[in-house]
Amino acid sequence: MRIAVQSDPFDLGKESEDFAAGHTDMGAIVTFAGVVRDIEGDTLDRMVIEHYPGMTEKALIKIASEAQERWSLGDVLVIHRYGDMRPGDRIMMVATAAPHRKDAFEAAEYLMDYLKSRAPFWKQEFTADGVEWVSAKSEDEDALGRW
Amino acid sequence: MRIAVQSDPFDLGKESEDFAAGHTDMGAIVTFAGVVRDIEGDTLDRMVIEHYPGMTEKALIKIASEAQERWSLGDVLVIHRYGDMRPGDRIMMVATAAPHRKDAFEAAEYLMDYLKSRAPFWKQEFTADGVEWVSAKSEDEDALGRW
Amino acid sequence: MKLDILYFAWVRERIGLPKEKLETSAATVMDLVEELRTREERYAMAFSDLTALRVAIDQELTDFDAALDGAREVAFFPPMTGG
Amino acid sequence: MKLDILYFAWVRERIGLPKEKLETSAATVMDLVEELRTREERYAMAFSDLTALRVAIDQELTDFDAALDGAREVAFFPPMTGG
Repeated sequence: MRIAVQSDPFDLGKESEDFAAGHTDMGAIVTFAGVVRDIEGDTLDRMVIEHYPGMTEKALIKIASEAQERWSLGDVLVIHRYGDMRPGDRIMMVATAAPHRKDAFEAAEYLMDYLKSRAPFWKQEFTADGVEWVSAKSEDEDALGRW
Repeated sequence: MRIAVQSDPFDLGKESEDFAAGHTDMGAIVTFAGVVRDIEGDTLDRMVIEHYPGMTEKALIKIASEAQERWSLGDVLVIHRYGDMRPGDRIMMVATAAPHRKDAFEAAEYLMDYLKSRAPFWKQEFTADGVEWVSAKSEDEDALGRW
Repeated sequence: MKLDILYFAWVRERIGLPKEKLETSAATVMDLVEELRTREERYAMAFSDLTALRVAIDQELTDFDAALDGAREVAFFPPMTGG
Repeated sequence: MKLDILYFAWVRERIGLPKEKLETSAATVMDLVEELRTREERYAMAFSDLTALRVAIDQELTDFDAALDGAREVAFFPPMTGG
């Protein structure tokens, strides 16, 4: 398991390649990357992600450990950034390696569902109209009901 | 949509990076890679994948088009190899880009479920014990019932 | 009607060739299978259990009771194992 | 009992500081919230709707009725928006 909480950008291609290369005994590799959407005509100028140093790492390790208990996994990777981000930047990624695709997919979805509403990150959007904290979505809370 | 059927290896890191970089208006990027498992002590020497030239491309385009009709997707990538493969080699990958994670995940799972049993590929394993065609698994056929 | 008949994977191995041309008046895939079965033992063997086989007409998956009207290419193969 | 109290996101902004030390005899998180509410208007504002708040004791998510026994750090923040 590797958990990284960092302000620096990460290299999605290299992280995906290295993760897969490190687990050639696993038949299935799934990755998810979350991006600050760069939408033409959108007023979003930048996004700032605040986090809770200390708790963030613990929460991510707990979520990843629970995924490893629930599914047959070779490994889990979570990278999540904080700080200043621009449209088009990658915010975070997860990767899972498993003998079979069902485990790799479900574990990645589980990680994402829990990351969304159980890891202490808060997004703030700076738009042409002002500054706003992103509200938690009820569908993200509801998504946990699946597990 | 990009569909590639090829005997050459593909670069998972570069394909993942390029796919994500080409869709910065999408918040969610999911990739799946299928690997010839390299298991210590395993007798697998190599794998040969046979396919049906002409039909393969059509089947993959059909599967990808159906995914694009069912989910809100920005794009779909499918790369599938045929020919000779060794343990640890990547057989195939899919990638999906969507505004939201649920669509990206479900579409990638759908692509994989259909690729498994509706695209004309046949795997043959060469082991220390001989040569054998891989049997279709009933759970792969059952997986289609989800959609 | 002149058809290209294609075989893949172990069907190809049992029959011993990947492709052949056939002049036939078979109305359906099933009629074509019956005709092939009577040719030689290796065909009878390959087509002994149709539940273990899949068929495509002109590169589209179909059923054994499908009509061959206008078909140019018929392919027989085991269940697919892609991904 | 001496506690570190941490605030994040708009809770931090409303209260106007990220962290403070507090000497308290509050038995539960709820007691602590009541105590904070009485301090100043900005605290009363920040804690006006507890359904919009989450709490962690020693960096573990918990509930407002959790006991503070042995706690060193209590954090208040809005629902999380990671991923």
